[in-house]
Amino acid sequence: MTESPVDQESPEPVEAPAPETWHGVLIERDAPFSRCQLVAHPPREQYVGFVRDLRDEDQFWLCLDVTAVDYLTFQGRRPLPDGITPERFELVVSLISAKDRQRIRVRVQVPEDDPVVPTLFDVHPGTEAPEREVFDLMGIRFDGHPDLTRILMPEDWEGHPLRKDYAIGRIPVQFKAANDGR
Amino acid sequence: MAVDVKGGGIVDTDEGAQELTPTRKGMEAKELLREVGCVLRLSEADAEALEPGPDDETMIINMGPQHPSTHGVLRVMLELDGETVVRTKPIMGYLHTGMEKTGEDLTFLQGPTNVTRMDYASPLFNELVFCLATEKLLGIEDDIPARATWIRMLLCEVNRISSHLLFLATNGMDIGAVTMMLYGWREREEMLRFLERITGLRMNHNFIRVGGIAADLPPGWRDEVLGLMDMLPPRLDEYDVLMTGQPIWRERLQGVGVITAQEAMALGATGPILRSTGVPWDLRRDAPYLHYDQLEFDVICGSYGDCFDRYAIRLNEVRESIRLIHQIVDMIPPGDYRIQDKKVTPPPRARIDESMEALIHHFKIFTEGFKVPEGEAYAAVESPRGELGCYLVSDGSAKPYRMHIRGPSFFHLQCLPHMMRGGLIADGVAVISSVDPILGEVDR
Amino acid sequence: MGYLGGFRVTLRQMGQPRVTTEYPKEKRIKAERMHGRHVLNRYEDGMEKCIGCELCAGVCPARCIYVRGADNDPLDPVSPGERYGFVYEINYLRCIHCDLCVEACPTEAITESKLFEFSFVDRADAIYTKAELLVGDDGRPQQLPWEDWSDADDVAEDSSAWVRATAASGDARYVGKVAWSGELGFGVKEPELTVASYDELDDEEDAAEGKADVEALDGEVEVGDDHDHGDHGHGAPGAHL
Amino acid sequence: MTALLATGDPLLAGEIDGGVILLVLLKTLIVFAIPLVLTALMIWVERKVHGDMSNRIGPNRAGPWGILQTLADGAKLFTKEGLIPERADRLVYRLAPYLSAVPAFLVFAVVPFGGDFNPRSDGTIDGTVTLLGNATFLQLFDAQPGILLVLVCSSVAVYGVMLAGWSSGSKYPLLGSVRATAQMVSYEAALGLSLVAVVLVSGSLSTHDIVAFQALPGRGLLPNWNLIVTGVVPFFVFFIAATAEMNRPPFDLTEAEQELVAGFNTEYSAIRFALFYIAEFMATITFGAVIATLFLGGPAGPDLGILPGWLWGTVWFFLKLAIFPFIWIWFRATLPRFRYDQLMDLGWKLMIPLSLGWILLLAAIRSADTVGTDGQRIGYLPAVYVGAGVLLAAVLLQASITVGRRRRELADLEVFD
Amino acid sequence: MNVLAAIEVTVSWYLVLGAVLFTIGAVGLLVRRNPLVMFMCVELMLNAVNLTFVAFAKELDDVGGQAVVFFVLVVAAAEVVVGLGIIVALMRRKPGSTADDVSLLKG
Amino acid sequence: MIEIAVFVLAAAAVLGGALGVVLARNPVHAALGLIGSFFGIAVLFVDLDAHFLAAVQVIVYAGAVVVLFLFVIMLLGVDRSEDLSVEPLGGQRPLAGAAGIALLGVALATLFLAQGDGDVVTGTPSVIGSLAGGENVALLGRALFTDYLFAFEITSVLLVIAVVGAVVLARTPRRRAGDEQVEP
Amino acid sequence: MKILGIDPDLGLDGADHNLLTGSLEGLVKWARQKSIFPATFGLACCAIEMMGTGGPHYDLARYGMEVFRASPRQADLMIVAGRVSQKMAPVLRQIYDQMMEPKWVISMGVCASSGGMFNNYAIVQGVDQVVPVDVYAPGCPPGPETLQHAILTLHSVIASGELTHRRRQTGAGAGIQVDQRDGQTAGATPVTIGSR
Repeated sequence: MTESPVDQESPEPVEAPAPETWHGVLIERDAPFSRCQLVAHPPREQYVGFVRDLRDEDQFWLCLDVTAVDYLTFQGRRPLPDGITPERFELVVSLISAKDRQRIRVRVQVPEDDPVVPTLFDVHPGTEAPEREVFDLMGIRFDGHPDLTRILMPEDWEGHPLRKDYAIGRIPVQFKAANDGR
Repeated sequence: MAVDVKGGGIVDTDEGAQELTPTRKGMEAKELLREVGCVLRLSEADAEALEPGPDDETMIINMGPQHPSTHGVLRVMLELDGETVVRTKPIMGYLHTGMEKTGEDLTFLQGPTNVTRMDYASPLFNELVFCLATEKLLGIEDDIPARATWIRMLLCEVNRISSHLLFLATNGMDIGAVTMMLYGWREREEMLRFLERITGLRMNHNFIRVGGIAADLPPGWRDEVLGLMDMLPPRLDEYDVLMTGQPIWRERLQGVGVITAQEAMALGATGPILRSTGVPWDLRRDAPYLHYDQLEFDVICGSYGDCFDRYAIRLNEVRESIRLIHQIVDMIPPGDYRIQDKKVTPPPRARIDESMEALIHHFKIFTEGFKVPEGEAYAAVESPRGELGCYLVSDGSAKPYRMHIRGPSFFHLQCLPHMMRGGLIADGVAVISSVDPILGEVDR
Repeated sequence: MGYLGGFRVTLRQMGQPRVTTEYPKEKRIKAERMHGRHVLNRYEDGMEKCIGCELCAGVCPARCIYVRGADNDPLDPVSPGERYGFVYEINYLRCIHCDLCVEACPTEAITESKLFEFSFVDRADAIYTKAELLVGDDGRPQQLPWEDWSDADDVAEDSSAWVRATAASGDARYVGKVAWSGELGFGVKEPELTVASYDELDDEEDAAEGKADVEALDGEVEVGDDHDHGDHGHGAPGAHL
Repeated sequence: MTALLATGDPLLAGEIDGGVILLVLLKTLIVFAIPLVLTALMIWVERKVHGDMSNRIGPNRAGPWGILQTLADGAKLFTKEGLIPERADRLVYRLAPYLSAVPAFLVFAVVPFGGDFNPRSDGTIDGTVTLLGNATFLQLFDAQPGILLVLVCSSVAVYGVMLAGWSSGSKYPLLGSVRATAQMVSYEAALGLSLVAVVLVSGSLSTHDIVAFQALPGRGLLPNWNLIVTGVVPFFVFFIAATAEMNRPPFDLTEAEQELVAGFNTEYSAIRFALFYIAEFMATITFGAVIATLFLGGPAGPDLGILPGWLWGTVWFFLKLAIFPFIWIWFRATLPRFRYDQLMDLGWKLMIPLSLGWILLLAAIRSADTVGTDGQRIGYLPAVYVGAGVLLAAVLLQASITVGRRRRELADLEVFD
Repeated sequence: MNVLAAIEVTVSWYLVLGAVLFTIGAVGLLVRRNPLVMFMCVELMLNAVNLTFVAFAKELDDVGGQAVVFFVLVVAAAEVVVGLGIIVALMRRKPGSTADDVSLLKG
Repeated sequence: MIEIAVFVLAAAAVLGGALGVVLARNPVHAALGLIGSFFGIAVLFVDLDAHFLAAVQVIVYAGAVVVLFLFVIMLLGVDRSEDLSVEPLGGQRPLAGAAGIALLGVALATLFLAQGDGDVVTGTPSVIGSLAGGENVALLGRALFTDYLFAFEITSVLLVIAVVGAVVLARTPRRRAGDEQVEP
Repeated sequence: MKILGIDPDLGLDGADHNLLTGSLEGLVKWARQKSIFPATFGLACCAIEMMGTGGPHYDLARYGMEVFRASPRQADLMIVAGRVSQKMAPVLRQIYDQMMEPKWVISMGVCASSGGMFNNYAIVQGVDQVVPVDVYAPGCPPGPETLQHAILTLHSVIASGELTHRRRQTGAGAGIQVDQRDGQTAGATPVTIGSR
């Protein structure tokens, strides 16, 4: 394991950066796409272990957020470090370290045909609700989650509204003179 | 730095983050959460179908979604043994507004009108965090005029006071102090009127915009805000007499709804809930945004993690905000209040008449908005309820590709089962109230 | 004696003046910037300001504005330009009064009045057509049956033009510059007395400098023809708090 | 016949003629009307005073100063649609509101609401006034067990609340009624015990006699009110217990909106709800009247001229009565609500032992003046013994409560570790 | 009417009433299985006895009968407290239990 | 006249209530019947010059005993109606009826056969005191605190024992949290 | 305002056709206007303003309305304050059904009235699809004055309405039925509205 990168001073831009790893996971620290935020790209299998390592070794005690992005219509142009295959869904986890208030964003690629991710519940029990939300709105399932049901939408709702192929469901606004002419 | 709230007054202690020391190494959810069994994992449909059998000792009762103490439309499914709460399940979604989806349909220019309606008790924070994230995406976060930043801070602190007053009012109501409710509204109304004079609306202001604020402060604002800050302290002292010093009040809240620092952090709690457990975690100090690093203020901390601590923290945070506002008022510099970036800010009205280019800019910004470079950004502010975050992904168009708001209340609701277990129904009410959930932010 | 302290607090309040505003009888003083229902303004000669450009409709987050432009009849023009707003409707069951339309309007045709005491029994009433939105011949907004406009005399001339005055730009140099044309019945409205940002400077020197800046700017920037420069000088520093 | 009408009222002692019957009817009417009118006023006053206490106006649109607000409420509720929930026990559901409302009226029958309690020229106090040629008490019914009727009514009133909650057939009302039952039964004990102190010093159960006793000249400038004679403590116990009995804040757990929606009356609407509403507020009037009678001398008070002498009793009575509703309003405005266990603790661990000990002490002190069988005054020595005993008991009780609490807390910790 | 006017309520009336009440209580005690209702029947029987005592006290002009009733009241209260305690204990063990299940409390 | 009416009404309440207790399927209705019965008896007490006892009857029986009954019913949730059509023991009801009739017969026989001349009550007034003269309450109080003092004190002991017994009975052993509701 | 069916300005001339029935009807209507118990039914932002209206500065108590009833059985008025989500709609309807006649509904704020700016899958586009609405208060959120205006409007609705059976059809609301789930981005042509 390398020395914890968060201990270092502000990252200096390096020409052709060598892929940097932390706890065996590829990280980016100065990617312009992420606005120079420390980002980790663990594969699905390593993801829970990585977050656990962060918690145990580097005091990332607070898991602030779990959300997901559907990159359906933004597929090709999105820059990802080498070795990471872009998938349709991306799970985004925000953590903050109690040691020096360093934030890290963990981005996990989740394929469309098998949208299953192991749950973070055992590491950070506080992810229970946001994982349910991601399941509800984005349709990513969490393996091992204690209660994976819809949280925001009615239980019998069909579809996952935040997916890009789900219409916003707008109805026409009512006006008086709308039907005459045009 | 940490402040003891037990005595009612502010006492400086050097206790600090005593609860932070134990490491969480290797502690999984099952060991950490002393009562994993406090969460009622029963689907709503099953609960409906549940007929009380003859052998049931417990009964399942639904608090909400329309219940006076659930602050809107939270529904709490309680398993009761007599009047003692055994397991709890907070059920949300009754106010799911699809704001994240709508946010993808609105331009960055219209964005604040959308997000401001999330945490409706502190709308300016929502606008602020959205704008901060957008500015990060635009790469202009360092170019925001100082005046705009200070005004943002002023408004946010006023908003924090009004939000905490709302809490004090509803908390009073939930514990049965009817008059406190009315006093809270009385003071809050003054705050709202001040905000209305500045922004034109009492709530949901749409005032903090990407690149600055919508308009300058009106004349007389300084006297007004200072007047408000003079009006508040004696009123807060009255609250102290009415509630903090009231033995019934203390009995009702002290030792109720206790949560430890470890649990709170594990459950993702921030803000007053985390601070009540003794963790001096305040983004304004720990991850300074705007110009909070130039100000002097205390982070109010509790030590027991009970409802009383959470109440006292909020009450004393009002005092801290007053202190902050006094400093901010003196710091607001002259200058622009919006970034002078043609891309982001519409041209001055007077320039439209004189310059064709300005007119075109005007049209472009208002019809299609401004384009934001590809990327992702997360910004966080310390809202009255805790860390309010905004995660934005832009695909280079004028509309966010994905907008996600991390609402603190959403996480705090997970603490409910742990806080409510073993208490009476009345304690449960106090706990819900002390979490101060705003459902608009939970359900978004 | 913790039990008894609270009694003193509540009893003391009985002696204090009541803060209630008895709404239908008396109304609280309305904030200058308050957002009420919209009006469509007219020029001093009675022409409509709206040119049917649909900017307001486009920027509205609630999409509650419906505009359809039409070409002016050159013989009997409705508005000074080529086009005018033929249909103009606002659905007040959607409008969130965010004021973006006012900011967007290039001719300050649409502004928000101070009227917000209205409610509908019928949904259809909530859709205001152009005939209802347009100011009357005295330049004052029309009062519809379901609107309470008992304080019209005080607030009729106020509109949310403050945003127009500052023009959404934040450019301190333009603060207080009047940049719109006169309105029917009221003429050229004064800009809101905002704190001209340079006035905040502590010492007089800086203030003078700032003022000089503004004046210099006035010189080089050609602002619209019907602006009252004198007012500006009086409006900004004099209004300092 | 005589047994049924056993009363100290001189009106019924003599010949019963038309005048007497008319007088009885008149008094009945008054006793029915007074609480009703006062209740309507009380509701209005409560809303107004509470408004004042929070810098508001309060109701002011129904009639002048909103004084007809209660009438409007009543008329509206009267014409509202009633409903019996599907799961309700129909019979009991219908019965409950009346069980709640009727006792509230009945209490007023034994309360003397007037009378001339100033000593006659021969030094006696009879408290009668002469109306329509008959000397009478201004009191509908001076029953022998007198003040026990108050306890009877308050114990019957429990049923209204209890059965209402049960019969509604849903959970919140049931919880409310269980709370109400426990609360009212607990506080009735304290209520009764503090009543004993009054009976002890007054030497009679009859309300008329109790008032007459208090009309006696007191020591120095102090009136001979039971408030003073019994040593204040029973008054406070009675007052607090009464507050709890009628579910006024801070004891309004049975209908704590924040917790139980509307408690026992959640499922009630229209006229049946109005009955509960009236009963609740009428309780403030009747209990105010009872406390005034028991502790503040009721209608006893000096004749200050201006008015006819017999009217002064009534004036004094209503003045004294008015104090308590105001205090209850003040309570509502000021105090947060108790929690269920705190309420029980207060009742069982403080009020009941306190009033028990006080009775013992009071009895011992009073026995000091008694002449024993040997012709000697008993003296204060027994009182000292009793006092020491009561003190010891109090210390023991406190100790046991503390130990119990500590143990419970320890057990809690164990459970949750 | 004359017939009615001639009739006087004598003490026998009360005694007969007491006897009937006692019988109803006794039959109820034998018939019902719900321990709570059985308890109520016992109360009925006690009241029948009380009524008889008071009637005798009146007839014999002796306050002793009333004093006994007073004691019966106290005893009844004590009995209810303990009895209900037992029932609560019983019902806690087996909800919906009847009087036949009292043996559950053994051991 | 009035006395007859009072007696008949009260007796009807007493008997109706009693029948209600025995016949009601729902324990709460049975309790209501019990209250009715007690009220009737209280009225009869008044009729019999026992004012104090009448009040105490209502306070103790209606105000405490039946409330306790109802409280237990609600607390335990045993308010479901009992099916009276099922007879748990064969022949129990006829036998109970027979026993009841026999009991009634014996009681009435004792009443009416004791003496032939219609005066069923015999005996001499005790030395304790006459009911005549003075107030009922004072008489009763004097009797209780003089001649019956010993009995009175014993009842207080009885009450204490009852309270302690009830507390012991109703106490549930503290359950440990680990025993229940482990994650399903 | 008429007291007992008699308009104080007109004296007996203004009395209704039959003094007895007229005055009774007047009394009932007067009572219903002066004593409206609102249900505590807050949803979102508007609920905060609704409670603020109950606060000292505006004081709903003046209309006799400070008696917010938590139990719908005792409430006369449901102020739908805030956006109604698809998940909440059935609950809303249930609460409405639990209210006893006569009952009124104020749709407070644009979100309740029409979905407001949240024209999407999650929000019921107008609460009048679920319950019949008597008064619509515009604004987001409506200020306290707007709400009070709506309440005064409601008073006049009560005064002019029928005494009994005021709402024969309680099944649907305004009759606007929109299937939202497959709704796509706004069409070019808005629809005209049905009215109540």
